[in-house]
Amino acid sequence: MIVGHRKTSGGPRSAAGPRAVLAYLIRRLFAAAVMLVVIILVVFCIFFLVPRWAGVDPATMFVGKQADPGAIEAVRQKLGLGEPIFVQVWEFFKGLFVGRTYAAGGDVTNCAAPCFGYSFRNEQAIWPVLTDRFPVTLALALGAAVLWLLFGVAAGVLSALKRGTLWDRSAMVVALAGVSLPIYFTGLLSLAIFSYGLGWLDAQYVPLEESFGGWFGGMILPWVTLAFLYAAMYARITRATMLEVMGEDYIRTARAKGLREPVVIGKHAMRSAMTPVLTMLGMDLGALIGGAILTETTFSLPGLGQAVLKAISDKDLPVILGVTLITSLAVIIANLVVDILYAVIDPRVRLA
Amino acid sequence: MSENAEDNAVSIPAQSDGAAKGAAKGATLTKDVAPGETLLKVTGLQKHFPIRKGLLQRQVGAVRAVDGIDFEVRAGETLGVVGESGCGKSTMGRLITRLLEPTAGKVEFEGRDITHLGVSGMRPMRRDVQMIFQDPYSSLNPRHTIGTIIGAPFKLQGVEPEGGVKKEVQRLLSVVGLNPEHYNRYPHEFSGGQRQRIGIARALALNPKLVVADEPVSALDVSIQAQVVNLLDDLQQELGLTYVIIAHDLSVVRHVSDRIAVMYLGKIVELADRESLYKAPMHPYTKALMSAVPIPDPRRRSAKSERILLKGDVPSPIAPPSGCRFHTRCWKATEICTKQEPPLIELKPGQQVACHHPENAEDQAPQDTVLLSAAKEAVELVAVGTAAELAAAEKASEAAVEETAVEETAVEKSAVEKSSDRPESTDK
Amino acid sequence: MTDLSKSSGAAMTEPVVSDSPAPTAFLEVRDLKVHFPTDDGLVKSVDGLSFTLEKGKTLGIVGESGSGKSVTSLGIMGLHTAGQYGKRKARISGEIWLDGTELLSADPDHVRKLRGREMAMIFQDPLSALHPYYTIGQQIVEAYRIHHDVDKKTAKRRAVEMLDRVGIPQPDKRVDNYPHEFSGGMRQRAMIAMSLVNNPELLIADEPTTALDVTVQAQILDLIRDLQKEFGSAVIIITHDLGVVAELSDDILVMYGGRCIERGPAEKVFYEPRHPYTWGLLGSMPRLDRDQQERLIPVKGSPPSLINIPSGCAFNPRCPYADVPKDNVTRTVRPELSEVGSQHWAACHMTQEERERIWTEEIAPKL
Amino acid sequence: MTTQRTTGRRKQAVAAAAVVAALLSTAACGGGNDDDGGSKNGAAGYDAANNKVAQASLAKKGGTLKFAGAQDADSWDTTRGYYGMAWNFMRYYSRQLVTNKPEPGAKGAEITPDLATSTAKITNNDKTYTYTLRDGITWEDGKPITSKDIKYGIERVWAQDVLSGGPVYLKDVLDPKGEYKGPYKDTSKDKLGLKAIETPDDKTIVFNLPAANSDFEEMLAMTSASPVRQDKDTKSKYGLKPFSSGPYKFQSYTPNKSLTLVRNENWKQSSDPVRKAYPDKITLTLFTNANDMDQRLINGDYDLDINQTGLSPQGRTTALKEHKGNLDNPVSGYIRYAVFPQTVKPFDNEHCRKAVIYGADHESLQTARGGPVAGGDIGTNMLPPSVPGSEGQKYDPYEMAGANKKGNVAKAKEELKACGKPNGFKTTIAVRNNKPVEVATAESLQASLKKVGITVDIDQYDGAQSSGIIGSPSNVKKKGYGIIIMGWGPDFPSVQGYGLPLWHSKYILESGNNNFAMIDDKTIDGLFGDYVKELDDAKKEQIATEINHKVMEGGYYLPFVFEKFINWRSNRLANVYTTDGYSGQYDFVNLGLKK
Repeated sequence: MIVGHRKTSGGPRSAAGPRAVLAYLIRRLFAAAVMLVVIILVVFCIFFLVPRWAGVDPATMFVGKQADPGAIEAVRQKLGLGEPIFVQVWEFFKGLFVGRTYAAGGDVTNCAAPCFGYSFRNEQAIWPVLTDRFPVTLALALGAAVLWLLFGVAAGVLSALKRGTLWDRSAMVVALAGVSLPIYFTGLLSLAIFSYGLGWLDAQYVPLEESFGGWFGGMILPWVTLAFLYAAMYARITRATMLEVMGEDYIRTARAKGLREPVVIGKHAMRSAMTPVLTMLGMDLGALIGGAILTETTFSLPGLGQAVLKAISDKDLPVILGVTLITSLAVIIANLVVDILYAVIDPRVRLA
Repeated sequence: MSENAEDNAVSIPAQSDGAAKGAAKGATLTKDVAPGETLLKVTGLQKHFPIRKGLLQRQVGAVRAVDGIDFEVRAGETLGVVGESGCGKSTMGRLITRLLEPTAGKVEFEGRDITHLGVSGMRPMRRDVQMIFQDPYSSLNPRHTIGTIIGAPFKLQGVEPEGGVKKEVQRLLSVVGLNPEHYNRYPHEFSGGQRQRIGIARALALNPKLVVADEPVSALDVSIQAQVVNLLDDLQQELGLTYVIIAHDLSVVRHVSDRIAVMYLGKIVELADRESLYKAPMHPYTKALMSAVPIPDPRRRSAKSERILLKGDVPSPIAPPSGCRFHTRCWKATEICTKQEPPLIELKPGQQVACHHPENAEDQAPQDTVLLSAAKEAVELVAVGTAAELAAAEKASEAAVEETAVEETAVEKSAVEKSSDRPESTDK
Repeated sequence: MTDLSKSSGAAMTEPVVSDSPAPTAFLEVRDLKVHFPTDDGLVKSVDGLSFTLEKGKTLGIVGESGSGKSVTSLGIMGLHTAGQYGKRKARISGEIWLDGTELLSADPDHVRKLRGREMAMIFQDPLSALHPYYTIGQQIVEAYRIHHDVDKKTAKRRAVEMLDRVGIPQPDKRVDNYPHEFSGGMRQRAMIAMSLVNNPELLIADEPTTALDVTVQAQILDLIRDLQKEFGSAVIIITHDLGVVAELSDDILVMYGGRCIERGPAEKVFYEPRHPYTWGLLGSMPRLDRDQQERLIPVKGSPPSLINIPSGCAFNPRCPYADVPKDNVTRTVRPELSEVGSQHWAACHMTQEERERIWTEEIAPKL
Repeated sequence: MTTQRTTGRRKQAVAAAAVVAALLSTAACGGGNDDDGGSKNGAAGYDAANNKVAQASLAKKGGTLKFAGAQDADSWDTTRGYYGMAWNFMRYYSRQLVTNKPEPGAKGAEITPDLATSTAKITNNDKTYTYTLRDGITWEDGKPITSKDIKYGIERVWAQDVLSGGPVYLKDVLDPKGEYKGPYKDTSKDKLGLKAIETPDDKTIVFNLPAANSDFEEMLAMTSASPVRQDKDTKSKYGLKPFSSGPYKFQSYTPNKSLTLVRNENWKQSSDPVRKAYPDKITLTLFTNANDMDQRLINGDYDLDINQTGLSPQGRTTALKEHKGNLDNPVSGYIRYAVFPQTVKPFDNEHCRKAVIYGADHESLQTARGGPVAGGDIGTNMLPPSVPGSEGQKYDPYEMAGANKKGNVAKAKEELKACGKPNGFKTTIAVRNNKPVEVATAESLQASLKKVGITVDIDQYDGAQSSGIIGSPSNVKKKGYGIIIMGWGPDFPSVQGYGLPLWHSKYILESGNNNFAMIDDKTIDGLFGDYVKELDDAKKEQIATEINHKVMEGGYYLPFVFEKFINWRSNRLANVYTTDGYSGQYDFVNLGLKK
């Protein structure tokens, strides 16, 4: 999805000054914009053309039990479904910048400037829905990321250093379990034990603005469950890269200098081992920000994933489109950040 | 190994074209090219690898890996190609075997232009031109038995050897000194030297006329290296093969080659028969290269100042120096060297050189005597390290300049002289 | 472990008496064994090696891949645990005396403190041996500050000084470059600067020029030689290239199958080699300094597996003279080093006369 | 996006949930309180609120009543909602001229005055309905509710292009020709251009029906007849914050997330004979994980499920075992059935239809639906027990709950012979892919029909698209859907409110069709005609029974069950009862809390 970074060896270093970084950012953002346009087109095609081929009229999905042909026609008109697809796409893009007005049957609906569309299912503009739900998903993803990085990386490093020991084996068995158990299983299980059973945690979402304690308490189980899955993956990848890195010549060099083992590991090995971890983190965070559907569903967290799941079952295209855009944007931004961090970590990476 | 090869010399059966008969020394297998005649002719050969950058992948430059070379390979001979990493020798090997398509220039094989032949056009040619690679580990598919690997060329070419593929493969195995019984084994069951033999057997399967070997022994241990070198030697004798052997090791190249091309930054700087090149190299680079080879003789250690230490590294082939590409590191470089590219001309029968101020030959630009400041630096840097060496190197450069001035040919002598200077000055 | 005790008993006949506690030499290695347990069996990378080295002298260790030469150097440095043979710990035994301290029995933290300060190492591939994420300067500064309690500024000045010393132009600028911004030769210079920053008394160079081009190799060899003169360190140079050892070494130790098969002053080993394997090495090598040889004289076969080292003489299966000694002794009894000349030892069952005859009559003329 | 995963893994998810449930029932739920019987502070007892009032005296004013739900309303706009639970809930913030009686069981389906002082004065050959409004009825801003507000609220039904989704009975009855274009296209100044309704003064409202309809008052009792004040009509967005005429008003609402109602201080208890309005606050929290929701209900975090569709299998198991006293097992008013489109051969022949009816194993179909408790009694006819005129299992023309309970192969073969297909035939069952229980019944039906030689394929179609797929007769014919599995409940408790769209020839539509059987029977049409003209309740019931018999005799339907649910009621709830007015749901508006 993202243009890969280039490694160079030898040759003088390019002036990776602020200007170069800025130029790089602009280039990448431009590429991201192109990507988003393509994604919008594809989603449009899927949700507008495919039902048509399947002989289903999206408009009928918006009317009630006793479909009134007039009502169907009105919905079609309001949604602009009668327009050719490129007109619809154009209207959508225009709406992003100047807002949009939907009018039909004497009813006028305004959708303010960053108009990501309007859900007629819920009579809501998409943008407020996204901004309402995005923080929940972001908090879930970031909180879990902190946990899984802490525990996953630590477990992976320990396993690598104590390769073949009981600790290593048991950690890897747990990691395997974490990787292979689906989140709805671990999620339901943790709910069953800690929330319903022992009653330690009330895993219910409480908005942050209502009470920090409640919010935090409600987020613990989702964080831990999600982190468990990812920590397992991170432990495995960290272990593998650590093993690889520990075999590198420069680790031997570091030891030959007389460095203490903790310094060899902490300063020399970890920094290299973090590169693949960072790559994964970028992808995972991006994907999670797009909606941790399973986690959000299991714990009834009102995040983007839940919104998109509902939207899909409702065939609520505007919401799907909006979430898809946000997801894509999140993935692109996460990758961009990772690429820049790459350059910080690994001087061989030139921002090109 | 040699005893094996001798045994096999009589037993090598005729192949499909029957040319393998009479594997007497020097016998040729080609119908159309007699020994000593030109088998392969390369003119103005170029290969530039484009460098692309940015969103639109604009070409911003090119790695000029091979940048205009001319040479011929004569039937039955071995042409050695030496040079340091990045000089383009491996690219050249891939160009003449047409694994790469040249950017410009012409490759003629047996008088036929094969420069831009397509895959189907190359097919008959592939039988005649084979390649042996450096790394015997990675060039063999680990999932195939060596029988399959060596037999693959028959399948690809649609050739059914007399007595069947299996028999032919077993014959080839014995030719390269492996046990024919090992037909069904996998590459990992063999040692490095044996794997290189497998690679050679595969190359020989179709009875080629030209074998291009890219660093055939550099991945092998010394004792094994000698086995493979001897094997190549024997095979040439018995099968009348023509070799182009590409290597960075000057000793190996000298051992195997009849003629030697020295490459520097995509160019041939000197092309001469073995004797001339090693006895009296004309290009300063050749001289420096040879003098840099460590001599396995502790008694010569004290004579180390005959060594010419070049400054720095080979420049980037993306932006090679103007004029003579060696001028940035040459202790004899003058103004003309920076401006005018010296042509590769024959200064002595059998010795071509591209230099304005060659060693052991008449100066091609005698009017230009002022040394470049860079040349002086090059001299200074010859002796990285002690001031003593610095002084010695300076003397060496003076001697070199003198040499060119008096057109002295016996370079060996001056080297000895210089070396005798050396111990005095080091004692400082 | 039985084989271990057996060969340590045999070490009694070696020139160095292994239980004498106070060696006079600067570096003395006694009956060093480094074994790696693997799933396939015990890899005896080094199997009873002894030698001594004085300050200001250079020892060249020559051998083919798998002969145990690199493991020897790692064993001396105490780095052999970084197992290249997988997860299980290496077993090391014997004695390594460095300047009066026995390293194998010493406190590991003490040995760590000696590393980098008393003994330093240069590796084969400077690109992979330098950390790609830190500047050359940072890496040298780190090496200096482990052993010297100085601030970063001082350490950096020292780094610049060292870079300058190893011939890196504009060292004050290059000190802030990353390894990938250096050329191969420059990297190896930087590596040397790093290993010499603490003025170590023992420098081990493991194939220091193998990854380099020949013109650069010459520069580096020259540098090592000069630096040794300047610092007066003891140097062990490990290589497969007889040319390189000939250039640098005072003494040469030839390893085969984890053991020393010949050892002596460089001239002796080159001019009066007393082991068929040494002959083979010399015969295998095309030489620029001689007239064109008609044919090389290779050693047949391949090096032995370190798991199944042949009983008796390890070289026996490849030795063209295996039949010369009587009673098939080469297949059953392991030959020990015996003195064949002044400071010159070789491990061969043939009588010294036989070997002298073969060398002068059969081998030397063909080289 | 990872959406494909979720759908692909639904089965796995169900399996995983089952495992967790098993773990739960053994490990969790510390101390099963003995609340089987009725007790003051505990649960009222099993079925204690089913068709009777439980713990009415314990209800106190105040507290927060907490609804949980897995599914938000289609719309909280009184005009647009079509979910039964939404109509039920809307009574918290909307009042109607007349409404369902706040009484348990069948009584709850009766009509009682609300905004009006009494039920209608019916004149003019049953075509004119006149109401007088009470005093003291106010909006949430304190202004009085006028007859014009009621008229405007009803007129909104005409604006189907903007306010789609709700029931349109009033429109069909008052303006069958569709002359009025709705208030948003109304050219008259006051936007009250609908001729059929007159508001001579603020206290009087008169309905002039073009043709009599005996269920008209039932239709007015639906929330789609609620008043809406013109200056507060936000059109399509009205459902986000309806302007309250009832005891509670919207405090906040985020679709699919949560809803909070607080007291409407301007509502006067004295003006409202229906609503007790016990709690101070009413909240609704929406879940995505139904199992999680059920657990929280059982844990006491919430009081009841707003969807009133029963506990999920896992929760049900736990609850029946340990908290039986918190459960009610009402009849939902729904009938689950298979229907045979006559357009698809060989179902044009009634004998082939009957062959399927006889061939089916009714008991195993009941089991597939969840068994007698969670699924319901075996359905023997097509009129739900909550609809007046129903006879329940007493009317069983095919002896589905009797002799032929397990299927009657011989009889089925006989019918096949009569149909001219003695060796059976092949057909396709259409079933919604998002209803696992329906898929299970389809599989059960498939198995039993195999025994009589009828081979069926099961086609699982996109359940969210049902109106476009099975609602299109031409598509049904094209796909050869001989058997369609569906369910239906009454919009209001009468044969008209239940069966008209299913059985009347007028309701055969090109799209959005619900008369899947394509019944075009003059007798049935005629009976409906008689029904709407008949005002006498007893006679109405008689006609309803007759319609039911006609439908059953035609063999168009194979009913599976008279559906039952297992609904949860928390210990805190008081004055709880199910009502036929809302298909066996609890009467939300009169729920109270004990503390």
